[in-house]
Amino acid sequence: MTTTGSPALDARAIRAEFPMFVAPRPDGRPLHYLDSAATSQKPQVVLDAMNAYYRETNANVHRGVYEMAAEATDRFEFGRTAAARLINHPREALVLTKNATEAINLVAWAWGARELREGDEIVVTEMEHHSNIVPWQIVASMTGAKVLFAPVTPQGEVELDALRALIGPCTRMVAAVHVSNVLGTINPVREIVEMAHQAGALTMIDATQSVPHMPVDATSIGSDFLVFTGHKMLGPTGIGALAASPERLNAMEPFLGGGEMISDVTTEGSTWAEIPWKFEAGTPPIAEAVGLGAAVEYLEALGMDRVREHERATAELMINALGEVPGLTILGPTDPDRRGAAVSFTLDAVHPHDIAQFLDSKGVCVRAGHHCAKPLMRVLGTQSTTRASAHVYTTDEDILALQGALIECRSWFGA
Amino acid sequence: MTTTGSPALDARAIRAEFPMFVAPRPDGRPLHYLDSAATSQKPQVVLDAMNAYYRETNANVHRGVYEMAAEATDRFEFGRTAAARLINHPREALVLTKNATEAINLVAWAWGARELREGDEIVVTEMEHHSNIVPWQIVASMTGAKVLFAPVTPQGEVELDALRALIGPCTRMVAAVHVSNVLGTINPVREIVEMAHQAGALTMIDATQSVPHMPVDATSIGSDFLVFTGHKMLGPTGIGALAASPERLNAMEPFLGGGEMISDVTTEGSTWAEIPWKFEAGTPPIAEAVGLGAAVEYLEALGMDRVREHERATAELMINALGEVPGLTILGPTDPDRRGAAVSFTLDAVHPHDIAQFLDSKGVCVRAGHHCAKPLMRVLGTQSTTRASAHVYTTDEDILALQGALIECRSWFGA
Amino acid sequence: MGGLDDLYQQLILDHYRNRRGRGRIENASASVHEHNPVCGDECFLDILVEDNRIVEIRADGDGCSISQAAASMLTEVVADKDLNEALEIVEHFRRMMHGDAEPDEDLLGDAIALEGVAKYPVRVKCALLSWLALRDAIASYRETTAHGG
Amino acid sequence: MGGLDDLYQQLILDHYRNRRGRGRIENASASVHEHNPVCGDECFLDILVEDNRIVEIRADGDGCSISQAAASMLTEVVADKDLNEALEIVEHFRRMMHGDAEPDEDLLGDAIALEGVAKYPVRVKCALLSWLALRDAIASYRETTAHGG
Ligand SMILES: Cc1ncc(COP(=O)(O)O)c(C=O)c1O
Ligand SMILES: Cc1ncc(COP(=O)(O)O)c(C=O)c1O
Repeated sequence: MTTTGSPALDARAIRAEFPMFVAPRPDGRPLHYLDSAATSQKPQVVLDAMNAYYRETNANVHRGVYEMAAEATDRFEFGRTAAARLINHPREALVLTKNATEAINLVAWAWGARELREGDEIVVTEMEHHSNIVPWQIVASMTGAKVLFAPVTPQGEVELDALRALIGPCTRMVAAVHVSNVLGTINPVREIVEMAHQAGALTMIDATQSVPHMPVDATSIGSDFLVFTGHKMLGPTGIGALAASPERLNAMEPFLGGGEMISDVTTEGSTWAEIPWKFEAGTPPIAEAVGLGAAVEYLEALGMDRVREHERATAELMINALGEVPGLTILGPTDPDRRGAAVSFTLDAVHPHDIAQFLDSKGVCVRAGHHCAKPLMRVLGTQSTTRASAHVYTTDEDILALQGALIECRSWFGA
Repeated sequence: MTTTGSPALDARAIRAEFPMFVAPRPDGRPLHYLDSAATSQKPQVVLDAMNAYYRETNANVHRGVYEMAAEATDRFEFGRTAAARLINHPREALVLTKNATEAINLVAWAWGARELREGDEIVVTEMEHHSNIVPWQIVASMTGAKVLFAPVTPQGEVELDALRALIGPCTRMVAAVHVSNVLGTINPVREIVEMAHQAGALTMIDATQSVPHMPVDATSIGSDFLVFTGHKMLGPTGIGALAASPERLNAMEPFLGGGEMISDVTTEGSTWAEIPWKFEAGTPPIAEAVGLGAAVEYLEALGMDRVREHERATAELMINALGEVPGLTILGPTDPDRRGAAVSFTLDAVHPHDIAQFLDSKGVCVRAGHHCAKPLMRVLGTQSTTRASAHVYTTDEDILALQGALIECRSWFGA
Repeated sequence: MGGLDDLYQQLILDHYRNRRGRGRIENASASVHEHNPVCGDECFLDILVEDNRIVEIRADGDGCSISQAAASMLTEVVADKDLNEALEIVEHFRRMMHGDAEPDEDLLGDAIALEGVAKYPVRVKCALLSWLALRDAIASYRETTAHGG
Repeated sequence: MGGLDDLYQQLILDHYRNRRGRGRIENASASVHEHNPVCGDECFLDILVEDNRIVEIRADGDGCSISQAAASMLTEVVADKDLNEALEIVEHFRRMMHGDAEPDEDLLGDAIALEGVAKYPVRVKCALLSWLALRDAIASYRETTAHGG
């Protein structure tokens, strides 16, 4: 680890550990990557771990007698252990999936499609990513259940009183995002989980944008289900996780059926393996779990408290810097203590696509669009926003480059 | 490509392109990897393609305006194009999944859980991998449908007449494996598909063990669905594919819901993206698709005809070599023209676990167990078998090492 | 910043800043509403058809410079065209956007300036939004009239 | 071939070749049937209990040398033991297999030879099959008697 002993992260030193920032771009453009909320860059140690797995001990897991297969299993299960440790969750109740979206669908299908009845209600917030809306809509349409949306204020906060009022005796599930991928809002998930549990409903927390950026304690959040995804936390694509209460997992029927997840298969029927394997059908994302384990170790070595402090400081800087751009409006909370460093904004009448395109020519990568949160876009009264988002490798220069490019952009498009 | 111009593959030259075979093992043991039916080793070009993706253009796909995101999308979609081309299938009807198992489950849940009714029948063979049994059992138990098993002869062939007799007016789906992962049997899938279609049933072909080893033409097989998996075809873990008829995909409701797969999301309901994206929710396995594309290009450069010829020759050699081991019984067809080079056998009373363990000490990696095919084990009258299986890098030495180790093994355990 | 100038040619910015054919038509022969799933942008397109000819065309809705300029250019280039001609122009434009056709200025008019968009796959959707809306509007018009509407 | 000799100690091969306590008990106090999901191996375990003591124990079913030897050793080491003592031995064996306990030969008898199996995770399941079957058999015996069976 090349970070200094001081409390603050040294983002410049961290960049040196990410191959994406080390090699110059072929056309000489700088790289101010401000799209980490979409996906993060990967440190060399993550690529190394996956390459070493493929070179040294690639074999299918869990059943092989030969040593290389046992070693492959160890490295794979190490990824699970690391991910569970990061969020303070029992490892046997951490199911590895292909992404956060599959993890939510696992619950929607394995639990919802079987258990929901006509008239049952699923409560989500207007701030959810499509991945925490559409699975519920799909199983609702199959079962006759309804999906209700808790309102979000124009300032980008969940209206807790309205949410409380929505939760009632028909509520079977309350699903809420921990940190908004659009606005950066940090939601009071413990409070939301408590509200739901008091009404006897289950809870799903989408921690996709929190786990990469701050200490997250799944045990203290206390939700029945919590999901996150590898590629946003310095890990590879192709892996995500569902952290569930062990009792809940044991009580649930399986989702995907196939190899690995069975105890016995006969022509009459089948019985299931222990958790978590009961929910992992087929050859799992082995190298990806290895990479995720390396990403977790990297984050742990940085220290999640310091990662959060860097995120807070970056959010603060970004909000200040963007505030100085004429014609720019920041959406969502402006208090850096209450948000992550994913910041959405509008710039006069310049369209987000044009902003993102212009910024790209200056080496600044940002996202433009609805950010898979169309219901939230309607609340905000827009079709799309531009979003800049940070991670541990984001420096002050990145933010200043963003600011400068935005000022130029505005005049270029004649706004 | 370092293969010679001659028609036969040069497995020794191919090994030099696989890092697993290039580096000596730390304890000096040789590596005779004969477990490719469980998972294949990866050529350096596959690892290079994934590393290059992460180093040069890692970004989330499909929506990014900036150039790096467009490049990421191109490389990702190139993987799909390559995989579709390999099996002569339209690219827009090739859905990328995390493995073959998810691909089968996609159909079982998206189609089966919605469409099956009490009394409907799903016909599978006794030779199926659990991944082509359990998903059907799960949706059958949810809907009241039944799963029927077409018998397999003790010689390891599907009884076609019995299968024909099983398929009737209640049959909604016929699911069959192309090449058995246990016995190597090549099934007459075109005939099976025709039988099913005549009865008005849909068809699912599990091509997991054929696509890596022989030319497979999905269009000429003509099944409604066909699946395969990346990690067995020299590609990475974490990726598989469902090749479906475009009409079928268009007619089907989606499976996993979330980002990427929508056209519009409102609080009232959602509409879906075009195929294949309608079936790809959340951030897809991007680097894995890139790796799969490289694996396909590698296989194409070898030439699938030559790959099959190497497989046939290896099967022949294996069957001859194993036939010389006293006390050894080969299960499944012995005609190399009718099988792949996954060969299961028993050795007197020596248990497969003990065989695999002993062989490992000689550097020979084989699989022992039920190979995720317990119904087939019951047909064969055993609990488990030992299986040796090959790929393009398998040499004559590997087979001779296997033979020698088996002879020693037998006397070591005093059989 | 060569790439940027390539994409945002002066003609495009000009159409963007001074949009032609904006608005709605009260008594339209056909109206369609399309949206771009990538950014959520919407396009309302109305046509007034007489004797198989587009006598009026208007496009409304917000969007990026590319989508606005493309809509503006569209209303100019297909105005007063016969329906089949209009479809031919749309098809030529679509193929240019997918890199499948050498652009023909006689067919495309100002819209030839959008050629550079073909290199930006995400923006191709922006450029095509109103153009494909016209294709759908013509189809819908023909369907209604065929059914005696 | 050091690793192999470590795993397959002479004592193990001896128990494998000459299995003790094989078979079934007609009038067993408790019978359980377990299987190893990895390889499909089955174990049928019967105990005859009198005065809280295992007066007879037999294990049946096929399996690899490790599972056979482990079953053979089990029947010797818990024979005539009090149920609580037997459970204690099983737990000690389980912990040794997971690398959580220093093996105690007084408790384990010949089964101490299985120590090396702990290094082979897949084989641990083989060694534990009959031992955990005994734990289940005792639990099932106690449940039946508690309910007045
Ligand atoms: C015949 C067959 N079908 C399906 C599968 C499942 O493939 P995966 O584990 O990649 O989903 C396998 C591999 O284990 C197989 O051999
Ligand atoms: C808040 C939130 N939830 C869920 C997801 C879905 O994650 P994935 O695409 O990895 O499934 C994302 C990322 O796009 C997200 O930002």
